[in-house]
Amino acid sequence: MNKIFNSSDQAVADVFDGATILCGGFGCVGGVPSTLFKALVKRPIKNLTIVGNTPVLGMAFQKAAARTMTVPESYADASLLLNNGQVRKLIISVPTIAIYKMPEPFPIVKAIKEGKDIEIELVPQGTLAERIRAARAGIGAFYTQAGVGTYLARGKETREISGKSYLLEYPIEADFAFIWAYKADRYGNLIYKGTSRTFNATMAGAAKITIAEVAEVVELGQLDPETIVTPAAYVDRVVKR
Amino acid sequence: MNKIFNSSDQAVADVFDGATILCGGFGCVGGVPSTLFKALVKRPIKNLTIVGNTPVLGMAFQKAAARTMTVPESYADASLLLNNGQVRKLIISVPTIAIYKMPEPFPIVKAIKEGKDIEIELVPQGTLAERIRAARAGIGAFYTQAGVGTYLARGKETREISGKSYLLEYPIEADFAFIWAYKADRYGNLIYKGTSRTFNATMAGAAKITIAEVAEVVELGQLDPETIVTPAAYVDRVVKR
Amino acid sequence: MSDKQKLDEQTIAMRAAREFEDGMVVNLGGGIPTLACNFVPEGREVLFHAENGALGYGGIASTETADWDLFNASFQPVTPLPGMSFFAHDESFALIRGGHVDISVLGALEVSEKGDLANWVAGDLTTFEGDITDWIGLDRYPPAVGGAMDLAIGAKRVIVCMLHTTRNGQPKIVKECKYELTASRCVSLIITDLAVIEITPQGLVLKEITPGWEPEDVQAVTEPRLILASDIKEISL
Amino acid sequence: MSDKQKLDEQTIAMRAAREFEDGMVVNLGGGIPTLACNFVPEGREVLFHAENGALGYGGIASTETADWDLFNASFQPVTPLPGMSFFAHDESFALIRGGHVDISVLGALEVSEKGDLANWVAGDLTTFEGDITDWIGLDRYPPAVGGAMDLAIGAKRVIVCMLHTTRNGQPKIVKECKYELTASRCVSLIITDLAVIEITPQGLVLKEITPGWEPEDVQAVTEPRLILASDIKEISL
Repeated sequence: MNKIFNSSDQAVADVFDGATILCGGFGCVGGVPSTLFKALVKRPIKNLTIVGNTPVLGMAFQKAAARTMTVPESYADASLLLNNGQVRKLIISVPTIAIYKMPEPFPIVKAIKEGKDIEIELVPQGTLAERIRAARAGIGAFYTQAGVGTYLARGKETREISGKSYLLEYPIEADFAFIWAYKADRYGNLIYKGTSRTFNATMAGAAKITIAEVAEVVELGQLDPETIVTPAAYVDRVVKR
Repeated sequence: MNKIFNSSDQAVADVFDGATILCGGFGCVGGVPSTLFKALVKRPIKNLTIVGNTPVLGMAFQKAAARTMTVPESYADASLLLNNGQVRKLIISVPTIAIYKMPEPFPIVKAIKEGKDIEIELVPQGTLAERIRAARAGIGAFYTQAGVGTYLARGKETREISGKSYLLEYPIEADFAFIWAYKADRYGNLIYKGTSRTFNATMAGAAKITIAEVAEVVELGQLDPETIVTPAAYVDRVVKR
Repeated sequence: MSDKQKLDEQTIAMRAAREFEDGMVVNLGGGIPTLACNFVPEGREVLFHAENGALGYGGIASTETADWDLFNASFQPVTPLPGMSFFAHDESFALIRGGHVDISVLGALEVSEKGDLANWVAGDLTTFEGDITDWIGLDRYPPAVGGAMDLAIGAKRVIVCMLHTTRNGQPKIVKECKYELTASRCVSLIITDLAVIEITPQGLVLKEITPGWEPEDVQAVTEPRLILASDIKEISL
Repeated sequence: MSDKQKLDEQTIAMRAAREFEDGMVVNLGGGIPTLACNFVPEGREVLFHAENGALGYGGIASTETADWDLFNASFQPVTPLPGMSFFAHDESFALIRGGHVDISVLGALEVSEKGDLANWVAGDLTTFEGDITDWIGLDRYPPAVGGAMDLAIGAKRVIVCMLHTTRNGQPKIVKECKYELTASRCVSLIITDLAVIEITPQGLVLKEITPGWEPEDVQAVTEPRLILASDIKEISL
């Protein structure tokens, strides 16, 4: 058993036209699988569905938000794919963030203004995480209170349970999960680092193929079994950043 | 903030008549909060609902199953409460286990033969875990395939989702969770040990009050934040075994 | 009225922090609420929760100590504290929805007298004929729902920190929200630059007021009728 | 027929283990299936999953090395292996239901020709007029559902290991299960002391047979009609 791939190009070689991709990280610089996005943008595929909390903020935003910190030039998010015309749909919680002065429009605004045909499904962050978890966990659907009585409840089934209103939400079925992790072994066991764990650990195992970009590959047995966050069963491919 | 209680008697002092109690552990000797059960059996309360995978196998079973291992005499499970007439209902996956030669009937069999009025709600193990997790996670209800077309689907709503049949399952709302953990700090952060993590980590935070019996209390900061399994927000009381 | 001193954002956040009791789990939204992490009252230990999977983080980190792997949900680097923990995003929102956050401090565009909260889109999407793509195409600011809906329905208590009026002096505490809702009947306390107002079944109760301001001044910039608390007092910190 | 040699339980488990491919996640039920952990084919690495929250454990532990905190779901102490991990029970069944178990090896009371599985209660609860308490009160063995229903619906492939007949010689491979179902149409392969039988849309295909036995001997103790595989062979290990 050896899930280590030699390059990110290899690791994303079978991503296909129209695939749904879970994009790890939260949106902060830490925890985004930049190398996988940079590999995928080289592939001639389109009509992707991108799923994530804040996957398309882009480099300009990160530099504006970083204040005195320096964003590594190697950083990239799924806006690479958006800018490159490869995205058909976003399932997303935060398309843009208002508070920083930006030298240029956000990638999603730019894409729509250019007339690109992009569908946006806006999802409350907790519902997004739970819908991804439901896919990992084989849950057919679930009821949550988030969004009841709002625009985001449009077209959704509601149900009263113990006197409270809930919305019916379905799992997000994805083809690939692109995630980041700190360390992996060749079985695909993963550990993370601080708040970069976030959606990465949620998405691991939630797609047909989970690809982890990691900072370090360690020998089998080097990860303490008590501290492994993502068990090997959830990971299909590992590639060193 | 200091969630450490001085004794298990103190920790269970407010458990009330008719309370629903999640009972941690899997059923093996490791990971059962024995001290809490021994404290509760001294309290004059009845009509308890006991929730767990295998919470009432009893000492005789453990000795039979242990083969060459020695079961600590300090071991106890919720069969103490059952034998003592304090239990009204069991929400349970495994009431007894067939495979070992037992010197005496299982506690649940004995109780029913004695004419004790005990209701049994039998739940597939994964559904039990997920219903407990749903309570921890604020999920109103969820759909699972486990049990479809069986006796355990009786009276349950079914639904077709993407061509498959699912059962609607509700969270188990509990008053107390009695769990075991290996180490805790005074905030209530917990780590476990091996397969004794099991239902303990699932139940932590799933009841109104979570009480953790632990092998060791450590200074704040001694637990590595990356390795904490149960965050402090899920734990109300800690007592050293 | 305009020459009277209003509370600054730091002071609003400081007042909010007085609600934090020892042992509480508190989530701070972006903007003014985020500032409250610096003002935990002496002798109390509060566990700050971040949506991106942390509990028990400390104050905002300096450039020297900032770490890309230790951020709060407002994209700010924070400092580690003993007793901190990390978890996956699904667990982070299990914790929110499951009622394990004692206080959620949120910003708001509008709060209604019933405690309805509008804080995620500057406009009324409900009557908008298009979808989100159309909305953005019409040069409107893209709505970002984030975790506000989950916090609003999940936290045991929702406190709003905001300026009392819009830049144009219009009330943000209203009879009915005109902006798109985040959640209905979820807010229990409003802390502004002018007042502390509790939302009760009887209506809005004016509990505290910024020094130098009179109840009628506050009422003048508040759309619903305010009930004066019997023990109304100056905001003190 | 009765003087012919049947496979023993170890050998049935050994045959099951031949289905384990390198890198697979395998869950072993109690009884014969548990024994399969000792027979992983040379050169393959298999991750054994235990319902109580472990992945990648090794063989059964000796008394000297047995540890109360390292047990499989059949109440047996197991040994640690490099690459092992532990997780909570809810995650353990997320892993099962979510399709991350490649093979679930289960025991059975009955398997139908359609792949229906009955393995959790010796009797027909569906037509029983009472509840579980009544059932136990009538001196019937208490039903223990455990994780079988989740494994049956969740695993990518369900293999049953069992003796071909009951102690009384009655077929356990039947047209319709008389015992209460665990799940319908979930079993894909049956390995017994007499044969290896694949469940296909066309029916039960007899693929392998215990040395010394003829297809008609196996058919005689099997209720549904068996289709002989074109490449039928002796069970070899």
